[in-house]
Amino acid sequence: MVEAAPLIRPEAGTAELAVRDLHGWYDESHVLHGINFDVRPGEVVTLLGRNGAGKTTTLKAIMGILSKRTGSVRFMGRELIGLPARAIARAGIAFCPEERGIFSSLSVEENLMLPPTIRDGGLSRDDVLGIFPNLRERLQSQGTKLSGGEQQMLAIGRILRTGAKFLLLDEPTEGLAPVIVQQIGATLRTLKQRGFTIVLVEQNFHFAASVADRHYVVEQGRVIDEISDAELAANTEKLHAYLGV
Amino acid sequence: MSATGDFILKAERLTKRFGGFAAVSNVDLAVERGTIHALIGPNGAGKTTCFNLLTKFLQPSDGAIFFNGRDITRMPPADIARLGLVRSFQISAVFPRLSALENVRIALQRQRGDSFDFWRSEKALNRFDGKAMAGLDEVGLAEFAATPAGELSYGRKRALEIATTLALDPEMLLLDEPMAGMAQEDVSRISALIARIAENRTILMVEHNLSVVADLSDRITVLARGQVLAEGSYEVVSRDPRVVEAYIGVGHG
Amino acid sequence: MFELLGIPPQALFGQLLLGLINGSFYALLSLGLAVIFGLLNIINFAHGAQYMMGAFLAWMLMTYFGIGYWWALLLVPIAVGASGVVIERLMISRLYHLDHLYGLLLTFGLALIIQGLFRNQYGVSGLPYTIPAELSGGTNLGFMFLPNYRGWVVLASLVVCLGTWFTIEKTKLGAYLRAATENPTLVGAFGINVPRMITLTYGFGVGLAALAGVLAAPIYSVNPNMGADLIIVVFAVVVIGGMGSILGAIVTGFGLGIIEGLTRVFYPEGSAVVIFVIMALVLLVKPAGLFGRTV
Amino acid sequence: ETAVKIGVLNDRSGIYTDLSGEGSVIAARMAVEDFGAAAKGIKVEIISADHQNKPDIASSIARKWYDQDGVDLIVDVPTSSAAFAVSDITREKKKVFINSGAGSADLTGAKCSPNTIHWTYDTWALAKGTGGAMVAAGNKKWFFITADYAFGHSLEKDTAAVVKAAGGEVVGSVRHPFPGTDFSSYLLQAQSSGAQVIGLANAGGDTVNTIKQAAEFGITQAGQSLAGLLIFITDIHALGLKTAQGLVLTESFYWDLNDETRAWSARFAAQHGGKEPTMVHAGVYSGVLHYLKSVEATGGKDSAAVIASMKSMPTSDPLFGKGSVREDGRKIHDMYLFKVKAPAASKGPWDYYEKLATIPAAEAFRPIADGGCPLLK
Amino acid sequence: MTVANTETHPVTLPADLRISTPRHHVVIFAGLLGLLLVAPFVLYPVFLMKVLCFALFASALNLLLGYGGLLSFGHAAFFGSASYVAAHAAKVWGLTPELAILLGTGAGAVLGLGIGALAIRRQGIYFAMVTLAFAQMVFFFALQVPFTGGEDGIQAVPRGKLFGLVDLSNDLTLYFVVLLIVFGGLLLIYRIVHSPFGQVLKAIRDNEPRSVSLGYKVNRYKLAVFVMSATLAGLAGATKAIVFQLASLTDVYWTMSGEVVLMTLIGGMGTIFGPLVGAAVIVTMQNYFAGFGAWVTILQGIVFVVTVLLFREGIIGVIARWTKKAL
Ligand SMILES: Nc1ncnc2c1ncn2[C@@H]1O[C@H](COP(=O)(O)OP(=O)(O)OP(=O)(O)O)[C@@H](O)[C@H]1O
Ligand SMILES: Nc1ncnc2c1ncn2[C@@H]1O[C@H](COP(=O)(O)OP(=O)(O)OP(=O)(O)O)[C@@H](O)[C@H]1O
Ligand SMILES: [Mg+2]
Ligand SMILES: [Mg+2]
Repeated sequence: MVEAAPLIRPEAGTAELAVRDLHGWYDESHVLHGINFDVRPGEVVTLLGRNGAGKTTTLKAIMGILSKRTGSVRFMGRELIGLPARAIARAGIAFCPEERGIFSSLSVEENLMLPPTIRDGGLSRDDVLGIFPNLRERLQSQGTKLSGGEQQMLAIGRILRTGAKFLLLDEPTEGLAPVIVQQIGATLRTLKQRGFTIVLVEQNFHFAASVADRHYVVEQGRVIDEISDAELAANTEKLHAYLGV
Repeated sequence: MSATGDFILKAERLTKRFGGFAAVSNVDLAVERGTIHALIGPNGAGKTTCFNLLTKFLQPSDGAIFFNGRDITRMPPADIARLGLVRSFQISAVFPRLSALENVRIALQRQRGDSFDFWRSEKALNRFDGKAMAGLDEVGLAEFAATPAGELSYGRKRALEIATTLALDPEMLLLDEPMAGMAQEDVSRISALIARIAENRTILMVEHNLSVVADLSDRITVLARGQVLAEGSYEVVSRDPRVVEAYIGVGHG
Repeated sequence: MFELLGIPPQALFGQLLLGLINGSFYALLSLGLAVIFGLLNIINFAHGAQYMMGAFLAWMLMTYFGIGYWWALLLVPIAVGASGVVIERLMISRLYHLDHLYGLLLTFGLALIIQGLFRNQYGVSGLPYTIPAELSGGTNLGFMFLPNYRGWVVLASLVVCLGTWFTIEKTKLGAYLRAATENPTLVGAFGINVPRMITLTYGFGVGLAALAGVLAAPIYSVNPNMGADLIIVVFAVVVIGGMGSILGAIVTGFGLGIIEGLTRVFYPEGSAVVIFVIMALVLLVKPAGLFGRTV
Repeated sequence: ETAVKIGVLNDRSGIYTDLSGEGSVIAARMAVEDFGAAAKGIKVEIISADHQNKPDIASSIARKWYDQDGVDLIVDVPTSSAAFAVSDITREKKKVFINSGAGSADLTGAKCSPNTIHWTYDTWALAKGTGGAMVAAGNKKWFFITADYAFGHSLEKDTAAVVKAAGGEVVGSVRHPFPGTDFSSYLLQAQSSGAQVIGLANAGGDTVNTIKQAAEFGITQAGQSLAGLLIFITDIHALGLKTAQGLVLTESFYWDLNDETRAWSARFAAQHGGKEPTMVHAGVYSGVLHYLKSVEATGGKDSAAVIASMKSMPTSDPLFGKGSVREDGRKIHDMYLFKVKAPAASKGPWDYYEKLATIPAAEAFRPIADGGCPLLK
Repeated sequence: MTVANTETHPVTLPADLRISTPRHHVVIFAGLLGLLLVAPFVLYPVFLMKVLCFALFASALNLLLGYGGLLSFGHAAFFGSASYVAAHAAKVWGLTPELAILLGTGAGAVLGLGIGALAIRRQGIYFAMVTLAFAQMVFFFALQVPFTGGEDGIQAVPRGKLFGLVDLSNDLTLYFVVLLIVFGGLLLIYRIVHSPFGQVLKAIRDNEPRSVSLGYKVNRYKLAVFVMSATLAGLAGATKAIVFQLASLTDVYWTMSGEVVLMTLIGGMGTIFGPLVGAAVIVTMQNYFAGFGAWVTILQGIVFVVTVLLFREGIIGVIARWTKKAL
């Protein structure tokens, strides 16, 4: 274990997303115990942590698909707690779940075109197929007939279309070949340049380090530390302790 | 390790077509007894499909499969598991409403043969508890023995799945991306575990985590577009330019 | 003149046509079931009762308000569909997070209640409903006398079935529906109002049942039990067609109507069970159903 | 003082609700009143239950009534299967059963019981009335549409026998599953058979549906006649005259037969929401009345004595006139052949029948020797 | 259900996880037996026998539904066929009641094997629909073949003499025989559920493909539990035929299948004692409301709806939650 780290309480204001004292439950079990963090516009922020730390749950709580949550999640000044998931999506947040969520009764193409366009400025269908050429060949197959990695590509690809500028990506590189991981890294950097804001949950630390501006460390349903990319080298020791690398 | 020619699993001209699309075509694969053999390749290369063919979750369109010299090409999946060829799933598969302990015990129970003994008390199963706990301990889940598997986090489900698979004590294990979604600490732990269990078993695994592949595997087969692209040790394969281009990418150390 | 297995060809054509008419009802009903199942993952056991409600409502409009068939054709599906919306909002919507069998049990209970209430109120002897004047009489097709009304039933059913099929399989709305079937949470997270979509779909499926009821009122006896046994046959139709598929529901509906019709000629004793026998065969050969997708 | 408990067991939720149901309770109560039981020192209590036309429910209610509730007499019980069940239990428990609602002639034939009296009608009498009279009127060629179960088969068999005996001919028959919804296919077969009469050897909803669809296909307009072998005035009421017109059927009672039936029916209708009585209701009235007379005559409710008295004493009431109860339990009276009026000929609701013929009591029912009732040996 | 907040949950030692027969089960079984031994002296024995037969029927369904995760909506087929065969054997062939019941039970088993082999090819609600459809087929069969007597059923079945010795026409004697049969059936079900076989069933219900990959022949297990359930349903039906001296279409009709599901549901699916309580409640209700015609159906419908919406665990399920004990 690590020595007790100070709780992070960043001040609000410039943040695009400000999460304060977020608690979350699965039915009866209390999983998030007061999450605090901020994401500034145009930033890539990762949530790091061991298995079961509560990273996925945090994303779900932001997205409004957790059975119960309390606290505050402000997105561009607007409170999201209490809103249904669809309203949160309409507000401009897009979510890519860790289990991918490809629909088996839809073709690859239909899967890709499914999420409605929230506003202008999303990638076009061809942009997405340009990033993930694998998909182009298989547009007419049943969604879940794709290989694990192809499904992952599809899951990322489809939310890029919506025009949402704020992405929640849960382990987007899981199960992807190294070439593709590199490609996704490049894509994320491009997106960042285009002004996207991204919250990334990652196990692949190298990947995370290659794209992110800042890292939050999650443990037992709390954010216990914040490390900026610049400080990374100085903090490897600490991170290894957190993550058990 | 040098080839002894004792192949536990052999596939010849293995082919699977989905409609007009050949997901796997003419793959020859030979896994030597007692080794860790890795199957890598870009996404959609046909690795999982190969697994499905080898364990008969899919029926090959063409080709033959031999396990311990025995032709298993037409055998149903459950029988293959009984012969000692067992797989794990890429997307994790646990018994969500059973406790972690019960998950492992179900696998241990298999050793009794098919338990159609509905007249006997389930207390007969208590004798597996020690082994089941030990199995959970090996993957770091001892403290979750009583937790329903459905409530475990993703990574822990994966760990549980491995513990369950190991409990079958199979002669040969097929692991589909065992490290996917695992935290670093678990990766090291599970790597060590795989290395340990490989001492008296054969393992065929699909894995995208190259450092794990490099550390563990004795031999590697690279698939691309359903065909074998290269085969050999990590040193050989990782320097093959075709593999670098199709799979590893230039950015990777 | 040649004969086919001892049946003159005219008679055979006649019987085929009659089978097609019955098939229209199977198709409409199994379509409604398939739509509801498709999105709510619920086997709507109340479907038979709602079909009956459709017929009764048509009768009530006529008896109490003097509103005729054509208006009933429009109003009744809307009214019964609306009752479906209420049922979905108040009851079924609470069951989505549960095992699907609860939906089956709930709608089974609803079917008992609806049928019981109508039985209490109207008895079971059946009530008269006449064929609208525009469609009375018939056409002599040479091989048979085809009541105009029955011709209309086939036509109406075909149009409704194909329209529904197109909407679900070929439009964006249909894609939402299918996606929401599998993972409503995620579709919601894409910004789509899934609950409302589900509610309306149930209403629509129920409306289809009611429409079938109105179509049936002039030719079958309007009585509280009219849907009870029919629904089981429709279940079998749906199993044969394969539940995942809208097209399967339609094609199998019509097809089985015809097969059943032929059985009535060649082996009338077997006509009650022929569909079940086919179901058993299909299960043996293709467990997912003729048009079913293996998931 | 004698306390008698009468159980009216019939259909109160199913297909026979309208022809039996609460109306039978009203009829039984009217019998008690008209008999003047209270004045004669006989205390009568009437209870009722729904057997849902199922033999198992009928038998368990009857068992409970006899075992626990002290019922002496069960009346009505439409649906033959239920009637057999009650008949068996009544015999075992040595009580009295007066059946009004059920049709099977076996109740006084092969399955007769010393404790059962079959009052109102039976399938043999219906076949005799409809089959015999139709053939006599020159309709010799018959085609049967038959419900494919024991009851339908026997209805067809009985009628075919009568038709043949009267010099007619059966040109074909078809069996439909029970219950059915679509009969058009069978009607088409009947139509192409060249028969003059289509005999409907089915019951309840099936008959109603067949008639309805026959009208749709223009069967009667094309010159064929429909003969209902088990159809009641309530069915005609449900069908409406437009659909049912021209149908020929046999009943043992019609409210509009004579002054006495009209007077009684008016009283009945007043208590029954304006609905006229069916022959089943009339039978319940007549049966209960005769039972009470026998209780009075024997001075007690000992079943054996009461039944003996019922069989020896001639019956007489305003609904069926004079009659008798045979040794095999068969009540004997006249039957009538009716034809359903065209809408134009009807003066109002329930004015449905035109009487074609009276079948005298002596001929209306199966001769006692032909029934094969084991009691008589 | 145990809810584990994983990080704070105390480490559970293997000893706590050991399987043992809970003491309260023994106590309840004993108490129940005691109660049932006295009951016929207080209540109408015929009514009690009906409750017992349905309790066994519902428990048989529960074995399949509550523990196998398979909702059969066609269990009347087994109950009814067994009832017909037993009635026919006793009445026409003149067999002694125990042989008639045995034969009926066997018929349930054979039919279960036939229907089960096809039905287990589908899961979930498809399974429910398939069983329902097959049961309807059996119903039509029963309606049309001569030996069942069509609408009339087989009536006046002699109760006969047990082993040719004990006369069963006395309700009380018969009651104790029925009690023996039903109680034995219940104990057998208890054992099946708590056997190694039962443990595998639970696993299959949870995740079928995973069970296959572990080497379990899933379809054989499902078929096995289906046949067991059908056999026990047959036992209940055959016994009922002897008790009521009647086998009729009601026993094979789909409403019967619905009723027995209702009993299981209201008592508590997947509980040992739930179906018993459910059967008692529903049979009492039917008894009490027999005079109200269509209201019986309406009431049953309401019970269905209310139970599903508010009361899903059923009576025993709720008690089990309160007392935190598996019942
Ligand atoms: N559906 C659920 N019901 C109950 N508890 C759950 C559920 N899903 C997750 N949990 C619990 O919530 C906690 C946090 O889980 P979460 O999935 O957020 O972890 P994570 O940080 O995303 O881990 P991983 O890296 O393994 O994906 C864990 O203790 C887990 O056991
Ligand atoms: N049932 C199927 N029907 C049609 N196509 C399929 C089916 N299963 C797999 N495929 C296709 O076959 C190809 C190989 O898939 P497979 O799952 O074997 O890939 P993989 O090598 O395991 O990839 P990954 O690393 O992404 O998991 C993919 O293009 C996939 O879309
Ligand atoms: Mg996660
Ligand atoms: Mg794969």
